[in-house]
Amino acid sequence: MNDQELRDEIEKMSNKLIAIEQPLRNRYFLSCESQNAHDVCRFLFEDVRARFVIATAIDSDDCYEILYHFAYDELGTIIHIKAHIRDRENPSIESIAPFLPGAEWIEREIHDVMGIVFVNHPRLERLILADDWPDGVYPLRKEAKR
Amino acid sequence: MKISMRKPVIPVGPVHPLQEEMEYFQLTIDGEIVTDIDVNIAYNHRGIEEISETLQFDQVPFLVSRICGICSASHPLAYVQAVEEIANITPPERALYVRTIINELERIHSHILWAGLAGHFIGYETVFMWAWKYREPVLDLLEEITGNRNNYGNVKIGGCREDIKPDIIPKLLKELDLLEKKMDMLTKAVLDDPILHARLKGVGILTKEDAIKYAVAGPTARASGVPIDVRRDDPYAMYGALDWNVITQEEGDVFAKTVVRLLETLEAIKIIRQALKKMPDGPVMTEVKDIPPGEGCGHVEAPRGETFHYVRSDGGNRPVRHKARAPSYVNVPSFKASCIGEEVSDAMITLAAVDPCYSCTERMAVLDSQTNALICGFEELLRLSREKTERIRKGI
Amino acid sequence: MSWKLWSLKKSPWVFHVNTGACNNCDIEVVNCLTPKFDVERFGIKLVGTPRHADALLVTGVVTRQAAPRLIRAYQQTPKPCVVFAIGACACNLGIFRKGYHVVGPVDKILREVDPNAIIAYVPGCPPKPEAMISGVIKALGAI
Amino acid sequence: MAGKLIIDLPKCKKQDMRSIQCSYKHHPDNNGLIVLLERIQFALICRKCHSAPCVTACPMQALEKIPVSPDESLLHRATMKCTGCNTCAIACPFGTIYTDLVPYVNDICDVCRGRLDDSEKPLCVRTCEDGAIDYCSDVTVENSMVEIFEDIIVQVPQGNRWEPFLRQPESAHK
Amino acid sequence: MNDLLNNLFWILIFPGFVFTVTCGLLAGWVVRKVTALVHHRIGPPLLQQGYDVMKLLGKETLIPEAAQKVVFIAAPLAGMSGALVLATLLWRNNFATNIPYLGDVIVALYLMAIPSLALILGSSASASPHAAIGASREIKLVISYELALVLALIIVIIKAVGNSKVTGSPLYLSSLAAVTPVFSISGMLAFLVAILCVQAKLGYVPFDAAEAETEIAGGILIEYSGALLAIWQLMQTILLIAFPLFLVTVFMGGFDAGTVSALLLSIGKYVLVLVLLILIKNTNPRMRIDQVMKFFWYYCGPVLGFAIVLAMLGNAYGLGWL
Amino acid sequence: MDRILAILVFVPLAAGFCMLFAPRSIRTLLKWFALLVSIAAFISAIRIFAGQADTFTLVLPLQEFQLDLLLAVTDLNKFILLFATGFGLLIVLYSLKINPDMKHQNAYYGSILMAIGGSAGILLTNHLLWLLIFWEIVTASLYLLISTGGEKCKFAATKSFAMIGASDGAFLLGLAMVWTLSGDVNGSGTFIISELNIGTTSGTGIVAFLLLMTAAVTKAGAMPLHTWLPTSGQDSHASVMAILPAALDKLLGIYLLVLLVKDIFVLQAGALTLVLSVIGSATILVAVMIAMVQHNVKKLLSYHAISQVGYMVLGIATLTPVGIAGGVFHMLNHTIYKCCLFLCGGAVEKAAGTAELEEMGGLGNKMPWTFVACLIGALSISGIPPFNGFVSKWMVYQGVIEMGSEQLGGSSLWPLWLFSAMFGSALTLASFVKILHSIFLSRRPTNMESVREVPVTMIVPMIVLAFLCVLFGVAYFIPLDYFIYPALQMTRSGGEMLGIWDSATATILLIIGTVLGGFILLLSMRTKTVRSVPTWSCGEIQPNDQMIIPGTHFYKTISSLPYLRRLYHIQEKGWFDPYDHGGRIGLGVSGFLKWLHSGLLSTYLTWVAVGLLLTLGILCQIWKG
Ligand code: SF4
Ligand code: SF4
Ligand code: SF4
Ligand code: SF4
Ligand code: SF4
Ligand code: SF4
Ligand code: SF4
Ligand code: SF4
Repeated sequence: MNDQELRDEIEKMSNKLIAIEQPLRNRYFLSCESQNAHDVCRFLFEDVRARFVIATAIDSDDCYEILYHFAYDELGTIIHIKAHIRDRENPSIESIAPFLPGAEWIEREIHDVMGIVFVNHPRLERLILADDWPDGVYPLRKEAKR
Repeated sequence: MKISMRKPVIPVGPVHPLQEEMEYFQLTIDGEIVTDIDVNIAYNHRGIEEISETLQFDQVPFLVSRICGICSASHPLAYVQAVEEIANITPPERALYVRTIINELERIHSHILWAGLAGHFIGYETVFMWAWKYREPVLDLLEEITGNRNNYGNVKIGGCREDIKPDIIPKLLKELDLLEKKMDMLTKAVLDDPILHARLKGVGILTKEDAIKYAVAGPTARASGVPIDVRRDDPYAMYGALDWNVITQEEGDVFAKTVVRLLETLEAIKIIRQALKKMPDGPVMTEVKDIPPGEGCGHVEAPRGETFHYVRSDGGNRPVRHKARAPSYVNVPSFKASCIGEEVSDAMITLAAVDPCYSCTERMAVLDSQTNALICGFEELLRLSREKTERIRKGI
Repeated sequence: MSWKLWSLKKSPWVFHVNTGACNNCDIEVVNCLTPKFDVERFGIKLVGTPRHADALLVTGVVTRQAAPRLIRAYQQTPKPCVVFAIGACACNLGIFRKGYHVVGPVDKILREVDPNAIIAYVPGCPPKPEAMISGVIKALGAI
Repeated sequence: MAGKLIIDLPKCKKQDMRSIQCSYKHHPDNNGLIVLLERIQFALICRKCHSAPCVTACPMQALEKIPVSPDESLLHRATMKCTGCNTCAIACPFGTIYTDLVPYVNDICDVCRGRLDDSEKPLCVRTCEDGAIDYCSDVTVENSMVEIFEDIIVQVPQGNRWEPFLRQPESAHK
Repeated sequence: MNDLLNNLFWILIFPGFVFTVTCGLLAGWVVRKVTALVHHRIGPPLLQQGYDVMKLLGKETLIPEAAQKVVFIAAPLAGMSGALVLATLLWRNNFATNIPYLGDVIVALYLMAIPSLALILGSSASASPHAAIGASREIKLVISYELALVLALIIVIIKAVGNSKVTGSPLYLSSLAAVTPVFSISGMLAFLVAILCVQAKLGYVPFDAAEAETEIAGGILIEYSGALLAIWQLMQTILLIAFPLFLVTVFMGGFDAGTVSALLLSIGKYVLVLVLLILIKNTNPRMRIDQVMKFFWYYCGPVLGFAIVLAMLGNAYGLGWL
Repeated sequence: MDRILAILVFVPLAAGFCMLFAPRSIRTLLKWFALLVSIAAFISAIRIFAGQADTFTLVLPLQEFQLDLLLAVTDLNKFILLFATGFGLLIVLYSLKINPDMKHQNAYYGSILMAIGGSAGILLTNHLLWLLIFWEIVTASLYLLISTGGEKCKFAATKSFAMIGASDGAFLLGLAMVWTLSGDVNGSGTFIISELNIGTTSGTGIVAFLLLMTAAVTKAGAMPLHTWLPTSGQDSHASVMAILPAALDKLLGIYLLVLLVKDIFVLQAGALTLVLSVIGSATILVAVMIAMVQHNVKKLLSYHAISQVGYMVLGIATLTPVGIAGGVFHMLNHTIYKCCLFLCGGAVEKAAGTAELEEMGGLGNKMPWTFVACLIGALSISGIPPFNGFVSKWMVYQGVIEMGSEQLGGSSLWPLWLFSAMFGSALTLASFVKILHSIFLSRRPTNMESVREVPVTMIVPMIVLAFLCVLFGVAYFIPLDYFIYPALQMTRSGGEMLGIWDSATATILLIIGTVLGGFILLLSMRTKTVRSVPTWSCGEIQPNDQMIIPGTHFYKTISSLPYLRRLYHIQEKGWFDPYDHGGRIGLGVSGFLKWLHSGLLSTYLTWVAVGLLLTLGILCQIWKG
């Protein structure tokens, strides 16, 4: 696949995406709503055969953002998918771990530090926080600091 | 026959000689066979991500080099590349060469370290001792170049802190020659030892499918036939301009991982030689004034695999969000695919084979400029010890 | 000097406890065993269980999860035992001071359970193996 | 409800800006006002000396005069270079740069966008003792006010040195 | 009464406790020193082993709450006394060859099992899962090498049975010493395998799966500390003398201290065995326990079976060298 | 006329028989009655051993059939008798508290008494036919005893009976041939043991020997007709196993074998000893390998009961004095420690409520006496010096070596026998390590916290037996001089040993060594505190039950080794079990027997009666013809 074909592949999903940005030849930023993220990731992993790198959760202005970072190694391209979770009270998103076991840990971790619930996660238990860490305190949420 | 409900479990860790770090593998066993594995990595969680957001961009490299001491060149480099991507900075070429060389030196020492530890884990003390002996000169070189044996802190946004001084270069080349000879010998010795074959071949196999599913990286992936290497796929520093090979193996067992690592060491020596030859003169720093708002990512092929950093900036001089993913974070969960069904002893070496270091499965750190401020000197140490001994003696 | 302390000085067996270090200190601890530094010259030996240990080499900040384990390891070490806080992190938290998951430096955690704990400090990030060796030797010499 | 932040420079005693609290999203330990004040000072109060002593004095070459018009240039502090040594503060003969104004860590004010409930005022407004900061959704920009950023309006002291800026508020934008 | 006093002297002073432990500490130092040299290290000082034991004796002793305390404490004692009796038996039968003392070679073989058994019971009493794994490995180790050791011993017995030089019973250690089986093909094979067995008995790499520090954190000894650990160390120290001595006695013509030259030769034999042990220890990785079993059962077993056939043929046709 | 002999045989028999039909109302008294009878039997045995009786003849009306019952005391049977009755007494004592409301109390105590009487009969009679009759009585009582375990034992009981019954058939056939063979020599056949002296050169002689041997070794439990033992071992009560398969059956089977080898037949080294040696060695190794992987205490012990028979058979097969003495001594030792072990197993089962190894652990603190007894038993059976098992095994080894050294070239397979004997010992050790670990050491599962030591009447038998283990090991010349050598018409110098084992001195030295260690320990602990700490599990706290590694995990490595895996696999499927084969080959004999043995007492008794009549009838026919 060359760069153009990759772009085409990505554009196949444009109905699920809010925006596609390509600041550099090999960097893509795709934004989508949380309910579409699972499908987009699945498409990238199974059809485009991109490699999952990691996910990042950000407590953003008015929403939680989850960034899924995928790499398309053939072209050295990194594709970031920004999923916006607008519900700040009960943030939740569909888990991608069932088809991508490599994402199991990071989702658990995000659950730990951000309190985002991953629906259908095989095992949403505490991963990186201490056993005696109080429930309901999410250190990476900005409220936690106040 | 009644089937017992109890599932015996062997705890490996958190304080276990297999690991240099705190992590907890819970091996459920049946006889000597591992039937399940659970990993707990909370021990090393230092809350780095959260603290990192309170740090200046320029301080973060020192911090991320302490995510883990072994990849202490790769993490900062990946971070710095991410920031450079945001600010659209291109460091001078010489700096890129310096980064390449330091990263490859790191790869060499890390791979040798692993080979030694692997020997240690399977009770082959001689390999351990010899490998670590060969590693020492590399550390000395690093110390001479950067000022520290580990945690070099040599990358800065926009270049490098320390240049490789010309008078070091001949010494570097000489040590590399010596090292190459020794590594050749070690590689041959390891690859030909029948007992090592018996101990490592066919052990802890991670199939290609599993490797893709668990999204593993680095030698772990390359040993399973997944030919990914950031240095080639998305060339950073000067890797694009140098001539070297990506080592892959198909078997996915511990032996394949060993082979990959040992051969990569030799490749690394090759890379350094070329880089030293091609390195142009010039400065190693560009001026960096502000970091505009934006986001960017950088990834680097650390000894254990791809190190990935994502940074978001708001235009201030601190990152808004900094995510770091170290290779072990994806390599470790693959134990579920490679360890189950192995003998306990094999499981141990399989755990060791991805060269996990948990420090990095928990990422991001804060830099505190007063790192060394409160440390007691030897005088203090002596005094404290004396006092305590007095007390003990009274207690006896 | 009692023969017990004297022989303790002659053959300190150390057990390595990582409580949240960055690996560097740990690697350097292991490095002490290797040909260049060879601590066996001083009778120092790295052992696999705190039961056999005379000294605990603690590296790294003490994280919230690790603190009880460190205490457990300390309590399960036969006394007399010397605790070495290896590295800036273990001595005073170093770079990780503000971490929300960090509960304190080694001495603070241990003094809570045993005010009489003997704790020696080896600074550095990471301390050089030479520094560790001389630290251990000097601390034991002081006993 | 997007409002505007009004900073009343004459009222500001400029002594204990650090006591104001700020609720900036991404860096909760932030004090966004300081950076705003810095920019206001550089834009409105600085005398724009030709041979600026502050620029020459800075050991890190962090200060720079950035031309904004043929005859005007604005002082700019590169956040990645300044180490907060305060040499510049001593060097400025007009006291434009206060020690508090050159923070090591540079903070951002986002005017609390998206974080305020109706009728709630930003934290800085609530914690400023002298009432030098205010927050209103609709302000009429008076003569003595400078709209220095999109959402930030500065009430300047009486005088005329900064009058040119009253007319060209946009110039403060970078 | 006199008998008892004699025995008391033999077991406590010479050639028992004091003598063997002294020699053993030295041998232990040799092991560590040579290992260090192989590693390009300097190694510990001469008295290091002694310091270690002394230090341990001075330390606090910890006993796990869930342990079977009596067994936990008694096991090292039993192990050490077994080792001690073994050493005394071997020494006495070598020094005073005319009066067989205490037991024959089969007795020696079974006495050799007592230390391992004590280790197993002690570790399994310590209520730690690692120790349990260690115990299970140790016992598997025992049955693995026991097969080879028994076969090797049978070869020796065959040799003794067919040897005309043997005057007393072919089972006496002194008569075996007269046979010197290493000077024959089958005997050599048996000797080589027996060295491996001793390697395993001493818990040296590649047969140290039971202690495997990096896998099961010290395995069998994980819970032992202080004085109890010291007793184990003493036991190992004694065994370090006893096991090679067994090989010297059974395969290499015995330890003769009659004249100075004979003494030197005997020490030479012992050192040879020791050096072989150290070399094997340092040139191999630890084997997995099932590999150990396969090695002893499926490789050593048939080889020794072949050796037995050779030895029987040798006896039948009077060919001593077979 | 020493009536005491008859009393010893018939009083327990009669008492036992009556007890079978005792009315429900007096059943609680039965055990005391049984205790009385067994004490009486034991006392009589002591008196007999002390030489107070010689012979007893019961003249039966059927003169021409030579069916007079002659009970004669020999050096061989008198000491076996002593132990047989002794075991009976201990078991009855042990049983007193074991299961107060056992449903089949009458059958249980009745058949124990019958077994005692029957064995006394077997031992004392010198008439083969009577021997057969008593033999059948013991078989029957075994059947009854096993069935007392209730429903779940039915299969086991049937299986045991079918297999032993089949071997009894062989016995019968062998007897017939003996009759004819002895007729060849003396003109008319005879069943009087002392008059028999049959050569094993002729084909029939060999067949006869093999048939009788089959009966003997099946009773003793050697391979290949051994499988009744583990099956019954798993289901029935441990005390049942202790008295019959572990003690009496061994004594009787080996007794018969010794008779066969020494008295009835004239055996030369050759094919027959080869067969015996093969059986012996194969039994040792195969049974112990199977034993190692068992999960159930009693089943494991049963396989050891099989394995140990191998030593006895092997010892006797050497035909050397020291070998035979070793074999017989091993029989004695085996009964002692195996009985002890079974009793320990029973005690543990009673206390812990299970016999599965996986479910137990850490009971050593809770049941110290049982533990000590079991430890000693385990060390004995594994042949660890200075316990008794070592001595007799050691003698067997010497027998084998002597056989080898005497017959250079002739029996060149002796290294093989020696190997299996010596290696079997190591494997035995391995499986007992597993038992000790799983039951007494290890960690205690949370649900075992309430386990208590068993009552004293159960402890006493175990401790007595354990004491005997130590005694016979440390002072092994006592049993040899008083029991074994006289029985085999040997003297200490006659049965001269190849090796040397100064057990007493060694024991003293071992004690000195331990004391020395203890002294060192005390010295160093004088000033230091000993601290109790939790188990070190690498810093993490784990639930107690997860930290238990049961002994059943120990040998999974072995059962998954190449080759052995296949072996274990086919063993699991019952390939080594002739009984199953019998079943598989169609409704053959065993199927028929299964059908007959519906488990109802009355049916069974009828069957026994019919069988006996038939036997007699056939025999009469042979006589006449
Ligand atoms: S993988 Fe992680 S822990 Fe390991 S060396 Fe690299 S950064 Fe450090
Ligand atoms: S203390 Fe300062 S000079 Fe020393 S190493 Fe650290 S940064 Fe460098
Ligand atoms: S002191 Fe430095 S090297 Fe040591 S653990 Fe801490 S950060 Fe790492
Ligand atoms: S409190 Fe208000 S008036 Fe006072 S110095 Fe601060 S901003 Fe100015
Ligand atoms: S505070 Fe910053 S701008 Fe001012 S002199 Fe110092 S470095 Fe320069
Ligand atoms: S406070 Fe910091 S910036 Fe200022 S002079 Fe000191 S080191 Fe430099
Ligand atoms: S010296 Fe003061 S007034 Fe002059 S340019 Fe600098 S800040 Fe402005
Ligand atoms: S408006 Fe909000 S962000 Fe800005 S200074 Fe005030 S509190 Fe901070």
